[in-house]
Amino acid sequence: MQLAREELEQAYRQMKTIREFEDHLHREIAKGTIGGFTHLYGGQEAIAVGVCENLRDTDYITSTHRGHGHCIAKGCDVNGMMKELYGRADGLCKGKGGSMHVADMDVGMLGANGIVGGGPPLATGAALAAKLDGKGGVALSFGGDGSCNQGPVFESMNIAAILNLPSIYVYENNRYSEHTGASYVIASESIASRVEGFGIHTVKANGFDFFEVHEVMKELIAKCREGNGPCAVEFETTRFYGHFEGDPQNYRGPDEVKNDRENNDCVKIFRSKVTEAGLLSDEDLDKIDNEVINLIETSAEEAAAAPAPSPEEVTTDVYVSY
Amino acid sequence: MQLAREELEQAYRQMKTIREFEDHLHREIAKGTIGGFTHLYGGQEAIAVGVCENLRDTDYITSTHRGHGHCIAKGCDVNGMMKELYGRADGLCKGKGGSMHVADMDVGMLGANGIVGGGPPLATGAALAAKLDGKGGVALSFGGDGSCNQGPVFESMNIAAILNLPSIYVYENNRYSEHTGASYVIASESIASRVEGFGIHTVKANGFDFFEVHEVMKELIAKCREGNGPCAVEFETTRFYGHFEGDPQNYRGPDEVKNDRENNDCVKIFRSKVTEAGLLSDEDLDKIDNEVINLIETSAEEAAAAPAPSPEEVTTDVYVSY
Amino acid sequence: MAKMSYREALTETLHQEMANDENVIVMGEDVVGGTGSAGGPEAIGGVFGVTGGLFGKFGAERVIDMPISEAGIAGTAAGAALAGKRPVAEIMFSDFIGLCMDQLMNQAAKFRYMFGGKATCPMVLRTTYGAGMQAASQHSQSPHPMVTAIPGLKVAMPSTAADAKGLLTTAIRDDDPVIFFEHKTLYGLQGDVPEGDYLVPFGKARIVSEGNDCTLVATGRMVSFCEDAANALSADGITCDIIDPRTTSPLDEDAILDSVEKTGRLIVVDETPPRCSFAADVAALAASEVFSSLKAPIKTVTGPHSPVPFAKELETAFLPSPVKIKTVIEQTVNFS
Amino acid sequence: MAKMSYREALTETLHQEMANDENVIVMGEDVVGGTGSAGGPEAIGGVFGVTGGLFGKFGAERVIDMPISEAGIAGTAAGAALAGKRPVAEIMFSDFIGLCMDQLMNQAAKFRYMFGGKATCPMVLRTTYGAGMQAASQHSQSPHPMVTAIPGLKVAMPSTAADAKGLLTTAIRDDDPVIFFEHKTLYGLQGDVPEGDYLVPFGKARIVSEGNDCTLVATGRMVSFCEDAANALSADGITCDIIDPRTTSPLDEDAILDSVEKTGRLIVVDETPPRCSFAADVAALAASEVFSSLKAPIKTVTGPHSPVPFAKELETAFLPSPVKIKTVIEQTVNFS
Ligand SMILES: Cc1ncc(C[n+]2csc(CCOP(=O)(O)OP(=O)(O)O)c2C)c(N)n1
Ligand SMILES: Cc1ncc(C[n+]2csc(CCOP(=O)(O)OP(=O)(O)O)c2C)c(N)n1
Ligand SMILES: [Mg+2]
Ligand SMILES: [Mg+2]
Repeated sequence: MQLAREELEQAYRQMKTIREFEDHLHREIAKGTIGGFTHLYGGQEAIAVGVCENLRDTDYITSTHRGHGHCIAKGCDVNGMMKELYGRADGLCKGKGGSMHVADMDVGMLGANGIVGGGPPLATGAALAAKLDGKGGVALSFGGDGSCNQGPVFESMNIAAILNLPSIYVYENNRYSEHTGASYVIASESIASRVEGFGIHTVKANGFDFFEVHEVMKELIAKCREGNGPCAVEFETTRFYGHFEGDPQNYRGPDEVKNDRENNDCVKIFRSKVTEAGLLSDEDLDKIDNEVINLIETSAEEAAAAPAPSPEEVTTDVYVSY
Repeated sequence: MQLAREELEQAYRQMKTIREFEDHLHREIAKGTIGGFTHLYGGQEAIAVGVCENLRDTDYITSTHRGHGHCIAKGCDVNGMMKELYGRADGLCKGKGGSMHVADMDVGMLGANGIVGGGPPLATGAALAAKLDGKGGVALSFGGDGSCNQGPVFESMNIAAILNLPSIYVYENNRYSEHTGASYVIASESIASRVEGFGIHTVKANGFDFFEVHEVMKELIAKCREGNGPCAVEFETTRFYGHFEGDPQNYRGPDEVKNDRENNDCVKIFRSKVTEAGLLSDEDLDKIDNEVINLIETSAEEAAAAPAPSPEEVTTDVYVSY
Repeated sequence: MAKMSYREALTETLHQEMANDENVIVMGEDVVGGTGSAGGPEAIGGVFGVTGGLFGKFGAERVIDMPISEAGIAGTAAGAALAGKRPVAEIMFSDFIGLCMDQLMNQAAKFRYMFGGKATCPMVLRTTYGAGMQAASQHSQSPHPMVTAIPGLKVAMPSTAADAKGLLTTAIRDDDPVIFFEHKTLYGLQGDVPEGDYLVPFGKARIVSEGNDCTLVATGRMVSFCEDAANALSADGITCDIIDPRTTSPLDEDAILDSVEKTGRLIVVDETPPRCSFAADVAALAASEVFSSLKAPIKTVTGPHSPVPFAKELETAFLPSPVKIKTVIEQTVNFS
Repeated sequence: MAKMSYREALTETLHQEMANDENVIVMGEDVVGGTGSAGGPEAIGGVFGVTGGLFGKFGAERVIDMPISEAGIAGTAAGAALAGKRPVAEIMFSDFIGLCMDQLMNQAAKFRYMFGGKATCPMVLRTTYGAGMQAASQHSQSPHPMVTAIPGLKVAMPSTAADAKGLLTTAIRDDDPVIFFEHKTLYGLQGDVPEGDYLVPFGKARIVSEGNDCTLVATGRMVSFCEDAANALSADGITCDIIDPRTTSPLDEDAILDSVEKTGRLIVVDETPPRCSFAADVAALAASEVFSSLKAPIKTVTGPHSPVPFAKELETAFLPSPVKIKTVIEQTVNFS
């Protein structure tokens, strides 16, 4: 926990922002205000934030269908994201992308991705670009436990290994791909053991603890910047909500989510760690909570009131020129 | 070497048939008589034969672009194959398939395959069928070192492992995929170590020695029949000819092929082993040689003289019914 | 006849065919749902609920949850079919077909031909398609033209609950590989469905309505859009033949051409972008075969040459609509 | 002008563009050839020899031998393009496009749109296509309709050595993803090629020849087949416009439509099977836009609805030929 006060505050603010963003969507989607398929990140915040606090704007990430957390952690504008989810003209992607395609090139966020396993090949390419640029940049892909069964993901890890690319593969194992248990669909002992088979240095870590995530990633990313080639991490984690909004979750154990919310809530864990260590006070954190709640409320109100895209926009932005 | 005399003769006959088949094609293609892309199996015979001598007609194999050896070893009719390569109407595939698509459902040969990595998913499916049929059948895919970088190949191995299928993955590492060295494109220490990462029992073995191949496969296939799930083998081997006919092979070491022909010729090695052990005599083997040479000559003559398909055949056999 | 939804018709068919033939197996992501989960299997029966109840009745050997490995799923199905099974594999969204296109275009589609007519590959690949749920660019596509173009594949696209049953039964019993497209907005559509064994032959169009002035050809959700457009015009005395080909491959060319010979006018409606589309395909057919009967330009009503957008307003702008179709019918009928 | 082959024109372009812009990188299977081999790298420079000499000049960082991982190759290229590079990736045979279709259809093609116009993906995917070498079903296809159908992609298909250079230069400098089809039988074709910087704009057809009686539209190898067919008829006083669109996306609709308005007749020649094809696409365009000018049915000359066979006699039967085209021209011109 050798983080400066501002770093701790920033980390907490980011985690809390993701949490509130997702909680807001959960309520709003139930009302039918927001369309499309939405997958919430609630419960996994420590990973997105613990990872991205070690990255620069010039580093790249690719994300997944469950991408809001990664986007916020990498620095996407929350108001722009909220408007995007509401399908507004001045959403981050002009309302064309929606939840599964939030992106922001300016902060190195190469897109959420509706294709499970879609991100890692792209991150591998971004890592190739970073290597050629020679400025110590890295590219990192987030993926779920389910994504580790996709062929293109293996192909990219092999490519990153043979080309010694600064590419980092983060697997968030939240035990399920949709409704299917990870232990059933993944033949190997773990994701990590399988990735190691590619000759890629791989670590297993606790994704409930921001500090563990942060520390593990700090070391791995630093090595990657120095030209030591690709690496990977498998984080243990949980999701608080269903696979998609509307999922009744009857494939989960009777008290599984309840237990996770009580004992494995990464935001709570962060809070108790920093307060117990006397690094931040409950007041400090409550203040951030209020700021975040405010931010989300305001951004939701603005998004709700913002204008929809005009129908002609349907055919713009297909090409740079055509 | 606990093989009966007839088994030894049969093994030798098969290896020699492949060798002569390929040598004939090598000469013939140079003359321009045979069209298309042809990849010769010469040098790798011990693997195809050592594997397939352990299989039944009701077991399945899938093959590769370099498929003649697998086809002959699995029991495809040599005359039908020869005619197929000459593009004749009564070729094994009516002249529609050619070298890269020889197949014979009657002997469980599910096809050579022009797509590198195309076979393993199919073999996995055939293994699923075999498992459901419950008669102890197995399915086996052959693949080159280059094929182990294809995503669908990984996907199938994982599927076979989670479903505990009687599926066997044979990798013939002849050091090259086309002109590229295996050590460069395969990130892991070996193919075997990577496959093991999928929780699949994997063996490395010497593919120059028929007896080693046969023994290793005998055990693996037997276990597979008993329901122990998938397994894999990486065989060390070499190809005597270029990647395709016409390949000048300047990516190979100066004396590499010469050395392989002298010291790693699996047919020669078989011959000296069985004669030294007094299991078969030179006369026994010479007799087989002559029979094989005769067979190939006759089949080539017949193929050359056989009628071409009639043009209307271009649109038949697309569907069972349409 | 029983009243049921498109979804229920599909589920019933799967139950019937699995009971009829033990070679029929079902496989895909979450087709059981919950395998290996804390709550146990059969949590969901497919994300759209189509495979519900199969696991309970036919067990884990024949109803198989698969990893997220589309190429592996399609390849395993193709291999099992080559080895005598009748797999019904599910690719959750047809947008993911790009991940298993090789297994379809180079393997399943070509076995029979490449192997000289000596192999069969009786697999069905069920998949959802279509826009209308704000599912955005990667979950709203209609890639049926891509597979219709591939010799060796058959392509079915039911637009009613009855056809859902009849075409799926035919698909499962067919000895060739079939790509079966289910429109995600139609799952709840109710209709009368024949009980027991019910087969709708491939390559035989459904004549949805008959008229004199114009032929409309459409599949899936677009059929009802055409009906709405035509109904809105009947007051003006304009009547249309509406033809739902049901299968784009094989295509009932005769039904289409006979109709165009009668009406002299053709409009093809499809929700894909326009290029190299099924709409263009049908238009080209008529322009070649019944040219002399044509009284007006052949028109297509399709999405624009752009991906499917997320925002409701944009998605609506992307899609054909009864209003857009009606306008084109009027222009075509009034052409001179 | 310099006399050189289609292959040499492509090689020269790659050399020029790599020298011009350090963001241009080349990657694919055996594009160096021999990496990691006993004989050392630069053994071959692509199995068709197109990337020869690049490794020696630009080194291993920018000329990259890749594993047999088509999805990985296309995905890596798309990601590198998103991050500012201009990758020129090679997929050895376009038949393998099914292995990387997701990276093309759902990733590269859609970034710009999904991300609200804020991303660019300036990648080129070079690939070979076409029948005529007895390469059989999995090495002879022409899947350009599949990618022409996808909004967000551009598709180029040079038919001459000059266009090979001009279109590839344009492709590499273009900010959108381009699929670049090289016909495997044309690599040896000689032609005059402009020296230095030479760009052929996308969406601008080449008017191969001018005539009055019929419009022929064709790309790639089929262009010369059309020329042969037209030449065989000139003695009879029948003359044709031959139009090579050069890029199927964007398509020079004006050139095609202007010509059909003049001739009143259209034949589209392509070597794919007929369904949902580029031939159907062009036919549908004309049937919609210049109906009143048409004097005869619009015909397409394509392969049949079957895979490409191996045997020489069958492959010849599969392909369009000057003789088949000539017959269709005669029928069209004599239609009444
Ligand atoms: C290629 C592809 N296949 C299937 C899906 C449908 N799908 C969406 S999310 C998902 C599960 C993903 O599981 P995991 O990778 O563990 O991520 P998580 O949802 O747990 O975050 C599936 C199957 C998809 N979007 N893309
Ligand atoms: C999907 C695919 N990619 C590329 C090729 C071109 N190709 C044919 S064989 C080959 C090399 C295969 O190497 P390996 O698997 O080691 O088999 P070997 O040729 O050594 O027997 C390549 C790249 C192909 N046929 N299919
Ligand atoms: Mg998960
Ligand atoms: Mg090899």
